[in-house]
Amino acid sequence: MKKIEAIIRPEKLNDVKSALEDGGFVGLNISHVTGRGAQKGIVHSGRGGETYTVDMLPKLKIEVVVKDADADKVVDIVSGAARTGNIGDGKIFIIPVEDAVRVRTGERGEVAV
Amino acid sequence: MKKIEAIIRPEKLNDVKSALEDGGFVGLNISHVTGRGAQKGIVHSGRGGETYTVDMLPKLKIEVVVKDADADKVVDIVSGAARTGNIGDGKIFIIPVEDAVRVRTGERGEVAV
Amino acid sequence: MKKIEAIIRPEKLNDVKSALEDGGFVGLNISHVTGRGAQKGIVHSGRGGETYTVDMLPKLKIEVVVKDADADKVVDIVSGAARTGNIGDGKIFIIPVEDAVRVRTGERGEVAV
Amino acid sequence: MIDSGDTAWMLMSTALVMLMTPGLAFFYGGLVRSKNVLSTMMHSFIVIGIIGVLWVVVGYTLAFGPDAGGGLIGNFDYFGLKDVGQEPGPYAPTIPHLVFMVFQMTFAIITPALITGAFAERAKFGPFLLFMAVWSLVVYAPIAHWVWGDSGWLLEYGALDFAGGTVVHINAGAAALVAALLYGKRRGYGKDPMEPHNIPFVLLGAALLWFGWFGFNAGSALGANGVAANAFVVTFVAASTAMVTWVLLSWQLNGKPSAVGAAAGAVAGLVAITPAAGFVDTMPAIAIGVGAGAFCYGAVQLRIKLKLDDSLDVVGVHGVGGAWGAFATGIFAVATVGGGAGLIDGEASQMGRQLVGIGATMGYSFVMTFIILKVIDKLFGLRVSDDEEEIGVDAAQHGERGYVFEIGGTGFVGIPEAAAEPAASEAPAPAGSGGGGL
Amino acid sequence: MIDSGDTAWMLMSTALVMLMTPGLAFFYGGLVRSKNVLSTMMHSFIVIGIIGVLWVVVGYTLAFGPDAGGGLIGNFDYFGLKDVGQEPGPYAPTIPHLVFMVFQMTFAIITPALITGAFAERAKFGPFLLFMAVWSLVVYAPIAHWVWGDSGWLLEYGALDFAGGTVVHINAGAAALVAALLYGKRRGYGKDPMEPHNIPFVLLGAALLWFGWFGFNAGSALGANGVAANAFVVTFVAASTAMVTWVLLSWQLNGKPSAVGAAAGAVAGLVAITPAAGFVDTMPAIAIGVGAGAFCYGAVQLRIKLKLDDSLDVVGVHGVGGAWGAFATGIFAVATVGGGAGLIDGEASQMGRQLVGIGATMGYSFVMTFIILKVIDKLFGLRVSDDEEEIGVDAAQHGERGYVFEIGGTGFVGIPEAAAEPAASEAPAPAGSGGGGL
Amino acid sequence: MIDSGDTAWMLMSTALVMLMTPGLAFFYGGLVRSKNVLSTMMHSFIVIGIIGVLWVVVGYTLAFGPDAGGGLIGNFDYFGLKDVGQEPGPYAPTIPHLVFMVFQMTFAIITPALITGAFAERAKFGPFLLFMAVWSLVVYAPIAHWVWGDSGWLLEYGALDFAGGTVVHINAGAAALVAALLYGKRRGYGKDPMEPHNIPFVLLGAALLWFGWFGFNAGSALGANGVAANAFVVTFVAASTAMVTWVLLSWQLNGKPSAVGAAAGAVAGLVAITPAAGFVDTMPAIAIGVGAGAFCYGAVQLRIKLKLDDSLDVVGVHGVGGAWGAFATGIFAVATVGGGAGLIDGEASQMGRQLVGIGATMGYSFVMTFIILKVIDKLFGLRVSDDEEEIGVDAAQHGERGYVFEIGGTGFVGIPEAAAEPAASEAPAPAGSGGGGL
Ligand SMILES: Nc1ncnc2c1ncn2[C@@H]1O[C@H](COP(=O)(O)OP(=O)(O)O)[C@@H](O)[C@H]1O
Ligand SMILES: Nc1ncnc2c1ncn2[C@@H]1O[C@H](COP(=O)(O)OP(=O)(O)O)[C@@H](O)[C@H]1O
Ligand SMILES: Nc1ncnc2c1ncn2[C@@H]1O[C@H](COP(=O)(O)OP(=O)(O)O)[C@@H](O)[C@H]1O
Repeated sequence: MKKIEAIIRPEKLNDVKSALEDGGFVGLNISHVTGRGAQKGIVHSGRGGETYTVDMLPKLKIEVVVKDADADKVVDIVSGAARTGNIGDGKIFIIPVEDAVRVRTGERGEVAV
Repeated sequence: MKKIEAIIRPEKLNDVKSALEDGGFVGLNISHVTGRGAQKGIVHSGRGGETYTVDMLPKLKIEVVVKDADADKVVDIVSGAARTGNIGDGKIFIIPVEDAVRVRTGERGEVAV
Repeated sequence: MKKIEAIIRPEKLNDVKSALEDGGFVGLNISHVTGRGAQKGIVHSGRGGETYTVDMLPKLKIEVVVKDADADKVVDIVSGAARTGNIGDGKIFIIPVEDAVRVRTGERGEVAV
Repeated sequence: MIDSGDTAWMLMSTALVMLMTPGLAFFYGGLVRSKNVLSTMMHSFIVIGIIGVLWVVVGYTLAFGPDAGGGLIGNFDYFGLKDVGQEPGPYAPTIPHLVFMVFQMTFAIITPALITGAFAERAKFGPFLLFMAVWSLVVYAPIAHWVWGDSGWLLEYGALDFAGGTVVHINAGAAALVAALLYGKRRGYGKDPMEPHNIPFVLLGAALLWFGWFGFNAGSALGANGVAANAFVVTFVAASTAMVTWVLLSWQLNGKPSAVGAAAGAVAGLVAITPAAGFVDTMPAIAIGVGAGAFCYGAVQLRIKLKLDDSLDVVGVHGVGGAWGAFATGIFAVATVGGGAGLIDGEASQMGRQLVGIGATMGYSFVMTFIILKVIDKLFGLRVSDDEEEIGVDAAQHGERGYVFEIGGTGFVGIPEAAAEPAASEAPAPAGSGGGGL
Repeated sequence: MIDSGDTAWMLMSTALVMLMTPGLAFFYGGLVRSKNVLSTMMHSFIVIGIIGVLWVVVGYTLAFGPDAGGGLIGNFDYFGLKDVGQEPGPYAPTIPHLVFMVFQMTFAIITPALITGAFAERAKFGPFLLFMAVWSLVVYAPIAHWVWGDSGWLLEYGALDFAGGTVVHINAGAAALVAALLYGKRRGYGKDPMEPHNIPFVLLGAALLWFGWFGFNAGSALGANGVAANAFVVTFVAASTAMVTWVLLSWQLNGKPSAVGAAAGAVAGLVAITPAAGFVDTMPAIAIGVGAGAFCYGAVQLRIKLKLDDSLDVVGVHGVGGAWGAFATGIFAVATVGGGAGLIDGEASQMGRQLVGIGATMGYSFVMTFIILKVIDKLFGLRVSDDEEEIGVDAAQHGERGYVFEIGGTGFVGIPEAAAEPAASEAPAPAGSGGGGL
Repeated sequence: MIDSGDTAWMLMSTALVMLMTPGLAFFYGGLVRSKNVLSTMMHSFIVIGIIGVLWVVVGYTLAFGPDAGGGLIGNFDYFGLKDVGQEPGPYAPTIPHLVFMVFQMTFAIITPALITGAFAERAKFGPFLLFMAVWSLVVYAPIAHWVWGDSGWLLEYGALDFAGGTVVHINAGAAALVAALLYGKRRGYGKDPMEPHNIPFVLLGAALLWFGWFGFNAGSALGANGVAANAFVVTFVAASTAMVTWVLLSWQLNGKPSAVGAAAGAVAGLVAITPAAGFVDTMPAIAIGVGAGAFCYGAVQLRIKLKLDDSLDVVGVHGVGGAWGAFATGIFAVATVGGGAGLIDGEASQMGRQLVGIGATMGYSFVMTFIILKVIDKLFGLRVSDDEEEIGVDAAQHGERGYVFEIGGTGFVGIPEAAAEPAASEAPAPAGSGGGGL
């Protein structure tokens, strides 16, 4: 199995979620991260002349664990749905998963994901 | 070493934490995720007829890095403590870890976890 | 490629970020976790005699995906910058990454990180 | 002659009504998404600023200056508050003219602020400011003159509006309908969830509105007298009734008694009793409250069905609630309370006069707001760009974000402990970073 | 005859006391876990709704109607506010009867709301509503009649209660004790941490309570006079003193000066001075404040030891604070302040009369609350299910959640910058999603 | 003789000014980082406690007791409020002496609380308490005596200060400058971002301050009269004007109209109008407001350039705003408003007298605050340790944290649904954990 770890723009979440569902991939987890990359941050201003450039931007991390065979398909779905073509679109990482367990039943292996 | 990544119900946290401690596994990390799976979401209602079905539910991700030899034991402890038998109990993933470092001392390898 | 997953003290974030940047590693993700380890928690007090020892402490998780060749360098940078020498300094884990994709362009492999 | 008791009450009422606008900022601010909380709150706050200057210079004289002809608008006699001083003026014989003026200023402030709920989460700041300023002079001031001003035509005609059912609520509701249509729907409306981000703020806003409304309605008696007492009581009772009505309806029809519904219901009741407060008895106030809860709840449901993005339900609550209240005044007014008589006091024709007041206000507000917004849209554009809407109006328009909960500020998970020991004695205090126990 | 100054003050006092109940909602709401914030706040808000209707229909006449016999309860003469109008009534000669009625309504509202702290985070909404309504008529109205009503037996007997030490606080405290026992402990009580989720809200609640309490106590003089002035001052001083006392005790005994302790201490002082406010001088008010801080702090510690899940310490603060204040009135009252004399004014027997007042209130409230809750529990069940408690009462009972801090709303980490450049000029503005700089 | 209307207004004004200090707690609390919110709010709250006791015992007599000689300080005649009772005192003939005393108490409370913005996020709690108590008696009480007390030298000399421009704002501003210097910069100042963590709280604070300021300024007329009306109106207008001015400046010069700027601007306007409120007409109030917005905005920018860590801009807003207002009083006062005459009323010399008042206050406050803080620093240390600062002052000094947003309380992401079905009917209800639909 593989864990597909995708860092995406928050505003692309709904697109990515729907695309995955359409592709038959329902199970997933989302968490908030702040990321730094080539992309510039937002400038925040204070009372007077004070401004802050926030060098990190809010991103979402989507994690989907899939059978080895599905890995490329999921990568394509996510990268298609998350793309805007601008700097800051994010990354997808593919990480090996040795085993998986469904807590409810104790089943292990590919049936569990 | 292995990283045991368990997605559990938030209300099972204390049970899982205690069970791990009893089993001799103190070190761990927890983070908030929102997960989608077979389980249905909660319906939230607004002022008038508006309702939202939230298709994602709050879950906790527990990460424990352990020696290869302990991996199965930890999986059993977590899956035993987190189980309710209902849809939505969560998943456990086992991910290979190539090396570990204790920041305080710089020690590497299994002694560091 | 490797994913360097470092659990550090929140107050060390700026040091670690700068050190990584100085070393040429700009891209990274940060997320909030709460960790349990050897370190003791903070005692919180309530209205009257009630106090809570929080057995978990806020930590930051920094994730950097790098070429295989850079892994050790990043580990050294982070562990150097995050160290105070006291219990609770955190851990660094090295996890294999099979592939990476830059969403913006679709590029894969080491060029994408 | 100045009466110190009346003056004390009117000073206090003015402060109370002033507080309603920040209250509204919290009511509205809590209902939007967290990325738009500041821009939504600024809508209300900055209106206090703009109208707080405009009114003393020119708004007051347009609304309450001696009639310029036909009961349509005031002349410029009070321009820059000329002759508006510490002595009583023509509208209230026992309080300084300045107090009457500033009491009215708070009404002139909250009315445009109410409209802003219709276009929350998508308005460009500059054009919005212009809209508020122009609307205040072109729509609010004339209508205030018609209903309350020197020889105002609706006043002369006999339409009853004790504290602003037409001038404030119907007026704002009609303008909000236009604004919702012209601003257009928020991106993702009907698709993405747009849940309130901070319901305790909504409740805070409702509480401050309710508190301030005592000044709004009982202050409209212009003194600390029996009519003020009556207005105070019926205001309280109608709000309570409408809150309970709305909660029960949401329970029955949506399955759960909603906290946002409690807040919305209370406001609906306050709106509906406003025109009636100095004219009706307490038991009819219960009827007005039940009607307010039911009609406004229904209006909001209809609005949802029609997919109209009147984002914070200004039309359903203020438009419909105000209209119901103004009409109900024609039913329930009894002369023994405040001098006006309606259906139950044998004066069925009053209902007709109320309808004229409602219709005139609605029509004028609708048309003029349409023109103003169309022109501003042509010249400057009303909405932020799609990107800015996605990022959030706070960051995009104001360069700020509402909340920054820092590292360590959230997300703790812990276990309780019986002993009452201070932290330091329990943990081996590390020498370096972390101090006592961390 | 109506005095405009007295009326102004009483209208304002009523508004102030009304605001206390939302204040309480924040005080209580901040103390619970975030998943129960709305249900806890709704406990207070919805009570404003229910009692706001019940009181004008029947509650007022039960409490303040002409005595039905024996000083135990009022008759139905004021049913539906019949004969309660703009002219002064029998209780206050210089203000409209309606104002006295609505001032008392705010007391009738906050008293049951106080009890809700005992069963926060686990109550089922429907049965809770029933409890509040029944309790108001069966427990509150009679006790109000005894102490303040026409020929009330405690009034005739000579027990002193200026602004509600017995009627409001001891009464609510006794009912809270019963409720805490009958509702039972929250799941995980004593095991899981149940830290306050929003202490700034606790402080907001305390501030609004304090602010409103000026109306509660100084308004109980029923006019803007010397007694009101005295009540205002001693209220302020007792609250200040008790706040400092509690903070110092928590510092000494728990190791850290607690912010929640400051809020709780202030409320304890306000409770304790309530029965005494129109009877004691300022220096004794300091003594009352010190006592309030110390006794209530001790009571809370005892409650923790006994593992009684009176979740938000209604018994410890209102029950104990109210009893101390009522008793202290018997010690410190001097006739020159408000007419009543206690121990230091040579009237030692007053302490006995105070004890009778305390005991009668406690006993009646305890027994009747027990019966009401037992019956409701049998018929409908008091608590939510275990699952609902785990998920949170907000989602389970109200279908809402307090906060939704959106993606991007939290978790930023950044670096400051000297230059004051707008964002757009710094970043290559991407054409697509992200706009100026994102 | 006591006038009930004047008394009603002064009781209410006192309550309003009391509420300003919690308002300040939110204004300041919202501006700091989330890990320091409680300690910052406690700075204000605990001052209500300490000064609320100190003032009645000894502060009042030092400030307002019969002159002890030279117009420098009061004697001990009113020690423990001896002879301060329900009858009018020497300062206000129509209200109880106790009311005047407690009105002044609220001023004595907020003034030291204002200073705390200069050292937020780094002060040790114990030494801070000592500072507040000593400062109140050694700095505040004498200056209050000079300006408002019996035969106070600045009063006799003819410096005009209607409601506290010198006594409150310039005084606090000067002390804040000393405090910022002696406490030193926060760790990471100028390097780490120190963004406000909760801007809605900042707006809440600004709203409560504004609301309360009506009592501050219009209450300073000591009755419900024409001068109170004038003070009320100009207060409103100056705040509105300064808010708009600051927002426009931040828009022009920083690129975005800031919400924090709106709050800061409003406060700047309120500060500046304070000394002038009972002396100037409405149109000059607009000028004062524009000046306040511009000068204070500029002062804050200068402070940033100078890298002075006056963390919440007490010097820039209260010091500079107060000085501008006091000087402007010398320009715009006209005798027809409140008796004092300035430049535009032909009395150019008044500007000189105003400068003397400003200078004397600044100098005395500066020197005395320096001495007090130096001594306390020597004896106990002013700051928390570096570790404690890093962890956050809330956890370190108070053992509490502001917010605990629980698991499940945040972070949801969802989709909307058209149908209004209750949850239970949609999901197969699982038997175990999770209940209806979860
Ligand atoms: N080496 C890396 N390791 C982990 N995450 C990264 C890395 N580089 C970038 N990221 C994540 O991807 C996001 C987008 O990267 P960025 O360089 O801005 O855009 P792009 O991928 O389009 O070139 C970053 O905000 C960060 O969250
Ligand atoms: N393929 C997956 N990859 C990652 N996380 C998953 C995946 N499938 C499920 N999850 C996580 O597990 C949780 C429980 O899954 P669900 O299908 O509802 O229950 P169960 O595992 O009991 O069948 C989900 O909410 C999600 O957080
Ligand atoms: N086995 C583990 N797996 C995952 N994270 C761990 C593990 N052990 C420790 N951690 C993380 O590292 C942090 C520091 O660990 P701790 O034992 O307190 O200090 P140290 O590493 O200095 O001995 C913990 O708070 C936790 O976040």
